[in-house]
This record gives sequence, C-alpha cells and structure tokens, in this order.
Amino acid sequence: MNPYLPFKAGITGIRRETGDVRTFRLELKNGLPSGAPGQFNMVGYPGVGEVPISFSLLPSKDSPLFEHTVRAVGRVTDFLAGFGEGDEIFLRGPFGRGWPVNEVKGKHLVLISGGLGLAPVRPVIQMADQLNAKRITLLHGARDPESILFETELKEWRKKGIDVKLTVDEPGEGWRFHAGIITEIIRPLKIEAAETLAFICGPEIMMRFSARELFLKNVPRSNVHVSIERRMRCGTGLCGHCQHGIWFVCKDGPVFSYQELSGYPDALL
Amino acid sequence: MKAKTGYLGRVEGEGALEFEIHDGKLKRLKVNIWEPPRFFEGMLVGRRFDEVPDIVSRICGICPVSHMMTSIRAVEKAIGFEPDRGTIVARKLMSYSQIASSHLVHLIMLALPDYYGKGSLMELLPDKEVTLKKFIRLKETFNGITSAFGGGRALHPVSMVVGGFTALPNENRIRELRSNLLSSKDDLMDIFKTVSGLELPDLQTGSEFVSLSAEGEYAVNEGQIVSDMGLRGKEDDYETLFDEKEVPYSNAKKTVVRGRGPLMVGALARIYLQSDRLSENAKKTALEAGLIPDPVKNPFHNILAQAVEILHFAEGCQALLEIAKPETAYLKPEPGEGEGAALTEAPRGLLYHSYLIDRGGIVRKANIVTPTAHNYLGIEENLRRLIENNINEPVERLKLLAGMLIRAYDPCLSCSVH
Amino acid sequence: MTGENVFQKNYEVLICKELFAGWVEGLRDDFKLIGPVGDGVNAEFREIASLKEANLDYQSTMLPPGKAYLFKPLEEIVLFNAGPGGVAAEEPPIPVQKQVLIGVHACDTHAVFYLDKVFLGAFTDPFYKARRENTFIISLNCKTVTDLCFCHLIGTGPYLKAQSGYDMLLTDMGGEFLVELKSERSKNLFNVKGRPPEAGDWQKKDEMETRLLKSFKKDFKADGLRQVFLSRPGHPVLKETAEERCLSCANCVMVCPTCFCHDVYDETDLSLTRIKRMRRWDACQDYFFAQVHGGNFRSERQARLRQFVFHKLDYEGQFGLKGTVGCGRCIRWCPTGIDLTEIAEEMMK
Amino acid sequence: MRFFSPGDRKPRVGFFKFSCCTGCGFQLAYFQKSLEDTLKSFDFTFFRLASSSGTPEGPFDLALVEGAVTEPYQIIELKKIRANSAVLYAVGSCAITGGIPAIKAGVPEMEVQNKAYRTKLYGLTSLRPSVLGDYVEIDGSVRGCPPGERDLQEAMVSVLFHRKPEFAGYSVCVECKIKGNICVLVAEGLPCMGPVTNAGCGALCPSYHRACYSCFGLMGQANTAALKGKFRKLGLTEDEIERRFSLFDALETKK
Ligand SMILES: Cc1cc2nc3c(=O)[nH]c(=O)nc-3n(C[C@H](O)[C@H](O)[C@H](O)COP(=O)(O)OP(=O)(O)OC[C@H]3O[C@@H](n4cnc5c(N)ncnc54)[C@H](O)[C@@H]3O)c2cc1C
Ligand code: SF4
Ligand code: SF4
Ligand code: SF4
Repeated sequence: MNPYLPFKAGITGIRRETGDVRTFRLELKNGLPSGAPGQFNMVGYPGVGEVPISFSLLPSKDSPLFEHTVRAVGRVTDFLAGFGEGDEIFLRGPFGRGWPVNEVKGKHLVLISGGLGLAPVRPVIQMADQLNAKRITLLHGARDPESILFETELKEWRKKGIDVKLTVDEPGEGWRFHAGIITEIIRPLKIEAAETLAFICGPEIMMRFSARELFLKNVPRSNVHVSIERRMRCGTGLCGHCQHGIWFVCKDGPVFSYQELSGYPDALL
Repeated sequence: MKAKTGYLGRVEGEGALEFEIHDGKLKRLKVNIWEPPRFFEGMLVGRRFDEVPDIVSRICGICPVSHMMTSIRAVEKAIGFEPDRGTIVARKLMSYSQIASSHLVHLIMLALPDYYGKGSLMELLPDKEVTLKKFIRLKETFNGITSAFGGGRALHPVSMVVGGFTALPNENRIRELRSNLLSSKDDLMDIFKTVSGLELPDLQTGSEFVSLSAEGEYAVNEGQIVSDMGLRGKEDDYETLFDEKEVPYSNAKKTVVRGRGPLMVGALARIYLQSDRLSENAKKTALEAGLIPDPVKNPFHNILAQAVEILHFAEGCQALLEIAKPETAYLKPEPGEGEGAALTEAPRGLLYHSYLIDRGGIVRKANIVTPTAHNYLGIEENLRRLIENNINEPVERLKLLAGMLIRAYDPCLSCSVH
Repeated sequence: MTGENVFQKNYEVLICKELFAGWVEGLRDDFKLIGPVGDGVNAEFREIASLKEANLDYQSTMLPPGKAYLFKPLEEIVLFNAGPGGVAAEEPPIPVQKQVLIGVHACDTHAVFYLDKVFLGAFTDPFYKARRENTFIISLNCKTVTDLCFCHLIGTGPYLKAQSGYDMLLTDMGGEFLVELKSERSKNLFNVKGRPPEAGDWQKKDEMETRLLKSFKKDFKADGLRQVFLSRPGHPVLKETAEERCLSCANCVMVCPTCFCHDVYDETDLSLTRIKRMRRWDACQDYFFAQVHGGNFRSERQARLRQFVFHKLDYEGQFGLKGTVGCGRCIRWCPTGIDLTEIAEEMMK
Repeated sequence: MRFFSPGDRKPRVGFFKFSCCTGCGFQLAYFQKSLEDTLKSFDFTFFRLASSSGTPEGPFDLALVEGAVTEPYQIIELKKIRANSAVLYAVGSCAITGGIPAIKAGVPEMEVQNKAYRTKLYGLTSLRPSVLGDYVEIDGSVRGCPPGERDLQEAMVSVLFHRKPEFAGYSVCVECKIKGNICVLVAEGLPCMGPVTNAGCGALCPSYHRACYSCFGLMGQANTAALKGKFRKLGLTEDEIERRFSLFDALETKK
C-alpha cells in the first residue's frame, strides 16, 4: 500500500473555538478511523499540502466521528479554515507515538497545557474513566479568557472528577480564576513526586518552564512527557524534516519523555 | 480637437500617441515614448567583454537573441576573434527561430485583435480557439529550437556566449526539433492564411527601405547595408551613413539616413530588398500576398511580410538542422583591445551595436541603435499621412487606424529607449 | 536484501574479464544496465549498452549509484484528478523496470543498506521497495583509494565484507575477475563456468587488500565522538567553519549516499485538473528545512552544519548504523572543501 | 471544491511594468508552457502588453509587477496598485533584486546618463534604482530573469486556490544536483554563483556547462563572503569578483 495516499474525510460539523481556531468534526468516507491519544493525522488538501494535526477527539465505541482543532496560521491551515460543513478534506494517519496512557494506572496524572496545546490532551481526558488514575489534575493556561478552548466542556470534566485549574495572562472583567503564567499554578500543586506522571503540551518555552517546576518537586525526568512540534512532510519517518537528535518526531514521537530528549541541540527544551 | 491614447496597448513598452485636429487640419502629432530609460550604454562601460551579451539581452524581452547576437559579433570583432563554422550555424538557428517566434506573437497576440475590433486575443475566444491552439503549437516549435540551442530557455538564453556555445543539443534533440518543424507545415500555412485574409488599410510611405543584404542568402546575422534609394555600405560605415537625433518629448532617439529622411526597417523592407533570396515556398506566398513582384510601399503590409518570413525561417531552420552538429562549438576568447561594430536583422529590423574595448577586456564605450529608433521618425510621418488621408473619419476611427499603423511596425519601445 | 539468508561459500569463481563482460551483455534483454562511465572521481553511473562503455577502474562518482537509482531525486508519489465530481487520489505506477548496477564500491553498497533501514523500516516506501527488488547489485572491491576516502575507519571498505544485501561481488585480479555470488537470484542468473579459486588466489586478494589499506591518507578517530558532541555542541570550530566557509548550498548532503531527506510539495496545473504530489531531495543545510510556523529550529548556519556533522558521525542510535560510509563525497563536492572529519578532530582536541 | 472552479468568476489579474525589458510579461503571455490555461483561467483586466482594453484602476485579485523602480511616478503608481490588489507579487529580478537595471546604482547618476544621451532631455527623471519591496508590502516574489516556470506557475495557482504560495528558497546547487550535473565550480574551477543564488531556473547554466551568473538573485542568507573567498582561491581578481556579484545583485553589493 502506498502510505502517501490520503483518505477523504467529510466535515460533519465545525465549531468556532476562538478567533482563528476551529474544531472540525470529521467522518472517514471509507473505512473506520482509529487512533490513540497524542497521535496525529497529516491533514490537508490536494494542491495545497499536508500538515500534522493532533486528534483533539478520538473515535470511540459510541461514535466513529473524530475531531481536529486547528489554528489558522499559514498556507494549509488558512485553507482549511475556509471549509464548511459538508466539504471534504484529505488526511492520512494515525501517526506517531502518543501519550503513554498505559502507565497512568494508579498514578497522579498531571495534564499541563498551554493555548492550543489542550487539543492533543483532550483525548486523554476523553478516556479518563478508563485510565484508572489515582487522581487527574488539568492545568491550563491561555492568553486571555476568550481564548480558552473547549470552555463548555470544562464543567463536564470537573464532573468526571478532574481537578481543573485555569490561568490567563491577561484577565478581563469577571475572571474568577488565576491570572499569571502557568508555572504559578503548578507551584502550589501538592504531589507525590514518584507517583506523578505529567503530560505537557504547549509552546516549547512553556513546556520547558512547566517541566522545570516539576523537577523542582523531584518528579523524575522519565515521568515527564511532552509533545513536541517539528516540521513534517511525510509523517512516516522518511522525509527527515522532523529529526531531533536521533529521533524522528513523527514516528518516535511526538510524545517523548524528558529523559529521551535531553542532550540534543537545536531545541528550546 | 485633441486626441490622445492614454497608453498604447499591445506594443512592447510604454508609449502614447497624441494628435490635434483643428478645422479639418492635422496640427500636431507625436508619439511619446515614456518608457523609462535604463542607460545601457552607460551601464556597459566598465563591464568585461564577455558580460556584454548577458547584459544587453535584458534590453528586450522579445528579441533578446538579436541583442546578444549583435553584441557578440561586435565584441568578437573588437577583440579580434573568429567563430568556428559550427558556431555560425547554431547562431543562425538562434536568430531564425527567434524571428519566427517574435513575428508569431506579434501577428496573433498583438496585431490580430485590431482587425476584429477587439482589445485582446482573449476577447476573440472562443471564436479563435483553433488559431490559439495552432499559435501555441508553433510557438512551442520555434521556442523549442531557440531554447535547445540557447541553453534551456528561449528568453534570455544562457549558452550563447562570446566565443560560441557552451553546449549544444544532442542528436536526439536535434532530430526531435526537425520532426516538430516538419509536422508544423499545415499550422504555418493556416497562420499565413489568417493574416493574408485580413483587410489592410491603404497607405503609401515615403520612407527609405533599409536592410542588410548578403551573397546568396537572406541576410540576418551579417551583411551589407542596402536601401531602395541606392544606399550601400558596410556595417563599419554605419555611423557615417545614419544619424541619431534626440527629441525633447520622448526618451527614444530618432534615426535618419544622413542627409535624407526617415527610413523603414523590418520584415517588409527585408522582403522588398531581398525577395530573390527567399525560400521557394516563401516566395510563392509573398507572390500570393502581393508583396512581389510589384510592391506598394504600404507599412500595413509589414504584417504580411512577417507572415511570409515565418515560412521562410521555418524552412531555414529545417535546412540548418540538417547540418547542425551536436559537437560543442566553442573557442575560448582572449581579451583584446579594439573597436568593433555589428549590424544584424532583428525581428523588427536593423540593429546596431558597437563597442570600444580596452586591453584588459573592459568596455570603454558602447553604442546601440535599435530597429524602433530606425523606424520612429517614419512612424510619425506615416501617422500624419494616414490621418490626413482620413481626416473626415470620426476620431475614434482615427485612433484605431493610428493604433493599427503603429502596431503594424511591431515597435519595441523597451528597445527604443534602452 | 530483505529476507534473504546469508549465502554459503562455494559460489566463487575466477573468470576472464571478457567472459564476464559477455555475461553482463546477456542481461540486457531483461535489465537496464547501469555502470560507471568516465574517469577518476568525476565518473557517473549511467545507462550503458555494454561493459565496454563502463570504466570499472573509476574512483568515485558525484552522485552515489544507490541513492540515484533507488531513491530518485524527483518523483511523483500521489496523483490527484480534479473534476466536477470532486477530487480523487490515484497511485502513480510502481516502477517495474529491472536494472543492474554494475561496479558499486563497498562504501556505496553499505549506503544502500542504510537506505534500506530508512525506506524499508517502520514504514515501507513502495517506490523504493519496488526499485530495490528490481535492482541487481554487482559490487566491486576498490583498486585505488582517493585522498578523501575514509571507509577504512568506518568499516565500510575498501573491500566489501558484508555477506548479504547485494547480489555479487567482483574483485579485479588482473586478467580475471574473482566473482563471489551473494544472493540466491545471482546463483540462478550467473551461469558462467570458471576456475574455482585456490588458496593462492585468496592470498593474493588479501595481499591486495592489505596494500590498499596502507594507501589511505585520511586518519581520524571516529570513536568517542559521542561524548564530545553531546558536551560541546557549541564548539567554536562549528561556528567558524559555518560563518567563514559554509555556503548553505547543500551540495554536501545532496551527494551524500545515505542522506535521505526530501521535501514533499504539490504541483498543480493551471486548469486545476491534475495535481501531482512530488518528492524532491531536500537538505538540512537549507535555511527553511526546520522552519515551522512559530520559528526555525536551525535558523543559524552553525546549527545546520552541526546537524550534518552529527548526523553523519554520531546519531548511530537512529538506525543502528553510522550515517557516514566514508566515501568522502561531501568533502570533495563542497565548494569550500569543508571536511566533517577535520571538524570532528578539532572538537576532540 | 474550495478553489476557483470553472463556473466561478475568473480571478482578475493586473500586470504592470516598470523599468525593465518586458521579458516577464512575455514569459507570462507567451513563452511559458501553460500559456493556454493561463489565458483561459484568468481575466486579465489590465495587461498592456497583451490587451488594449481594461483599466489600471483595478480592483485586482492579483497584481503582478515587473521592473525596477527608477522613476518617481512609478512609486505613486505602485502604491495605487497595492491599494487596489488583494495579492501583489513582484515578478522578475528587476522588481526583486534590482536586476540588470540596478547595475547603474554603482555609478553616479549623471555619469551614466551622459554616456547614453548627448543632450539634456527635459523628460529625464531617472532615480537610483530600487525595488518594489522598498515601497510597498509584497505577498511574494516570483524570481528569475525571466521568471522561472515553477514559481510562475505556483504564483498563478496560489491565486486560483486562494492560498499562500510556496516559492523555491534554496540554492541553485540543489537543482543542479537533482539534475546530476558534474559541478563546474568544483570539477572545473568555473566561478559558479550557484551556491548563493536562489533556485527556480532548474540550474540552466551548469546544465549547459556554464557557470551560473545569478540571474535569479541571491537567496536569503546567502554567504557571499564565503563564495568570494572561494573565487579568490580560484584566482579571480577583486574586480572580477565584484563584477560577478554586481550583475544581478548590485543593490545588495552596493549598499
Ligand atoms: C505532531 C504535531 C501536532 C500538531 N497538532 C496541531 C493541532 O492539533 N492543531 C493545530 O492547529 N496545529 C497543530 N500542529 C501545528 C501545525 O502542524 C502547524 O500549525 C501547521 O503545520 C502550519 O502549517 P501551514 O501550512 O498552515 O503554515 P505555513 O507556515 O504556511 O507552513 C508551511 C509548511 O511548513 C511546515 N510547518 C509549518 N509549521 C509547522 C509546524 N508548526 N509543525 C510542523 N510543520 C510545520 C508544514 O510542512 C507546512 O506545510 C501540530 C504540529 C505537529 C508537529
Ligand atoms: S557543501 Fe559545503 S558549503 Fe555547501 S552546505 Fe555543505 S558544508 Fe556548507
Ligand atoms: S538531516 Fe541532513 S545529514 Fe541527515 S539525512 Fe537529512 S539531509 Fe542528510
Ligand atoms: S555547478 Fe554551480 S550550481 Fe551546480 S552544484 Fe556546482 S556550484 Fe552549485
């Protein structure tokens, strides 16, 4: 099989999250979709190109539909932003190694996300019931209250027993939660270092400082997982663009433990 | 009444026509060429002799080969270099194919719409769909030759240099070019028919017809100066035979035959002066078009002459491709001191380049006179005649006629200013 | 290659060169013959009609044979047709042309093993796979070395020691070739009778190899780089070389026999009916290579040069093989002669 | 489909010319391979070279502008074009790096003029050459002299698709290697400009056994000092080196 052949997916719904971020609800035209939390698809359109986009919701027993949450920043993503319900897009996947959800059992799972970084974390929350975690904490930071993603779902997540803490850089009128950078809500967190597993996703600099906060609490490097971003053309470990040290971020990642990443140049981490 | 075209569409470069009619008399007329000057003659000073062709190529986007060719010959004369036979053959192929190609674009894209009262070829679609397709096939054929010999592109070719060609196409490619030409015969005839079927306005010019002339061949890359008024001379005599005048309202200069008046160069003048050296087929069509044996000196007929020349040069290419060899035609030129002048026939007519080169191979002086500069004065004079002959026509008609006449010359304003 | 077992000995013969050439010519009915044409280090693997056109005494080529003929510089990977009914994806045809690569040196043979790891690893590239399977590789032990060769330090030459992954190994024994068959299919294909080699022949081969090993000019310590690289990624030699000499022209990685990076882009015709998804050799030395929306991971020239040096000399963990095979091409074809082994040595100081 | 399909209004294109040879215009309207599709897929509402109808006033879905800026009136026109156009691409070396017209940037203005004209023309208002990007924001550069077919096609397709373009940004050497040419700089010591020149031509010169003369202009982040050093080693004089770099990049070298 030619791994470059994309599948068609129909857009069954579009949700405008914030200014330039949209969530596309998708349905594969042929075959059944699959995927694990933290994995991504190469999403695009012929004549425009393909870019890596994480699952923000996975297909499940209840529904074959899945979601991608996309910020319009350039050639491909701007083009995607022009699509409407009923349109078709093209994708390949799922690719990559996602979050190590099998290791969560019995641990305190700390999810830390910044901005759009919440999208790849959402499938973890989606399957929270099956993880058998001792505790789940979600720390999420955004620029301002308007740019908090999936706001309507936060209540539901809290109902599931997830401890959700929010912070924004620029609070407006009526903001009830913390104001400031993400590390400020990590610091007061009470955790048992060895029993803690952290999944972090967001801008590299935010991931670096968040991880440092955890290390200060003695969380081992091998327990801190980050999802990193590199340029990708193929998604299958062949085009070479995503190489970081010995890793191909597309097939060996995008999720890595801090342990695995340390020592290689050309990263903010 | 004042009439003005804001700009001249479908000509190469920037210019406009203005005239005034008062009491049924034409008072004032000028073709204003505001094409911005780039001062090539100034820029060339201080550059090395082997850079000249690449620079002058950028005088014009439709006849770059002519500028390269003329400068190469002038430079080679200045430094005392003799090209080999293979080079001469390949150079002719470059010029022939470029002239055919340039004529094609003029006839179909620039001139044709006038005769249907339209602004562009696109507006003639889908009626002229077939013509468009043939036109594209033919341009591929001729551009194919220029680019095969010119280093991969027909526009600003790279492999034609002082000394010869840095590489030539291989046998397969040459064979392919031959067979493309062979299968273009019908298309060529159809284009000729399209053009010869047009109804051309009447006019008679008093301009002196000037072209090159060579022994036994239709002169293009080299020859003697001849005219229908008895002018005779070598290319080295050019500056004593012709004079350039600068006019305050235009960035282009006007050339005259010294002591006489305006001249006309280009396809019509060439056929007028060298019809006996046209290929058999071209001769037949020239006869059919009434360009021989008793020609009227009607500048509008220039487009007929171009159509005939396309046939002539297609056959010329065919013959040359038979003898073209894929061996590299290149001898390394050594810088030398001297002065050299060359004249060639560009698509639009006589083109002159001359250079003074110093011991280190550096250009010290350059002079370039283009076909449109040669035609400029004649264009204005003929416009005057045309309008006076039709003075009672409505002004819109006069503007159209005037535009058609200017376009018939296929002027190149970028060249004229350079 | 894939799945084939190490081949037992005893398929070795000495045959005269003319006979061998005759056999090669006989392959023409089924295979495209591709061999080295030209002299010295500027030879070129090209399609040939017979061995007469080839020069098996060539020293090196600019483009490596394996990469050039298995992983094409430019090819279509998906086609799309667009029409009123929408857009449909179509698989471009899988290459079926059989070809023989004749005279592949040991380093270049090893480079193919590296490419196998890339293109036949976690994901299989269908085009590479098809070409690989349709390619019969006749390797050749070197007779001379160039002053830039360092395969002896990497273990990839000058004599080929690998027992599988290619089809046939030639050693020039003067008037004869020592032919060693290394694949099942070569046994089926090679039907020429010759003289079985004797102890003396093997001894002669060993002596030739020893002599050759002594003629290498290059010497540097390829081991122990790991630590140096990890501890001093900002070594001044990288910065100086990058700023003063590196052009970011990418010649080094384009000629590298193991560099596999490529770009993928869409070529659309103006009628919007036909879209070709293309891949083209790409290079980490190019400024845009590691650019993403929010930044560029290797915007500095020094970082790009380092990626190249580390990827070739270190990062063995990636595929379990060294990224370099010691062919010296990146040094030779670098316009300013940047030498990754000199950089490594400087860093080790 | 999201892009202009046959039923849609064709994108309106304006083509403008400043100081240059009109070669870019001819490349688009005549020489390039997709001529038929180009003529049919777009509505050239202003294209002096190809049409006497239309208006320069716009509005345009795409404005293509060729030529260097060497006259004051061009700056005013350019700003107007920008204001009337959704997308504006600079086309050709003259508009992008200054190209050949910029050679005169290295010489005092009057000196060059006096070599070309004997008398003083009152209409002459020539300025030191400059490029489009000096005056307005451009959405992309279709490089080359003439523009390369790959980028030209990309420019046109990007408008049909309503998407951002992706132009070649790597060196000519990349294309040269893809073609498999034996490098003329390394193997023969010809002063090839390929290592610092933006790709897009398909490595024409080296493919025809000639040293690249940089008609596509310097690529971003070109290490000109390093190449000059190499040329020095090849035995070129400072003058020769200077001339090689000032043929198409005079504005860059004469800064
Ligand atoms: C594993 C992974 C998961 C991602 N998940 C999401 C997601 O869920 N939602 C979301 O909005 N974005 C996500 N991104 C980022 C997204 O891929 C980029 O925003 C996108 O590639 C930008 O492409 P563009 O064509 O719109 O922009 P341009 O800037 O025009 O990019 C041009 C080309 O550069 C490359 N490129 C540019 N930026 C990136 C980038 N950040 N990462 C990789 N390649 C890049 C692409 O190949 C692209 O075709 C993810 C990235 C990675 C690596
Ligand atoms: S070939 Fe040399 S100059 Fe060019 S990118 Fe590689 S190391 Fe740098
Ligand atoms: S990252 Fe660079 S050195 Fe490594 S394979 Fe890609 S191009 Fe070659
Ligand atoms: S010939 Fe020129 S363009 Fe080609 S690789 Fe060599 S230096 Fe680069």
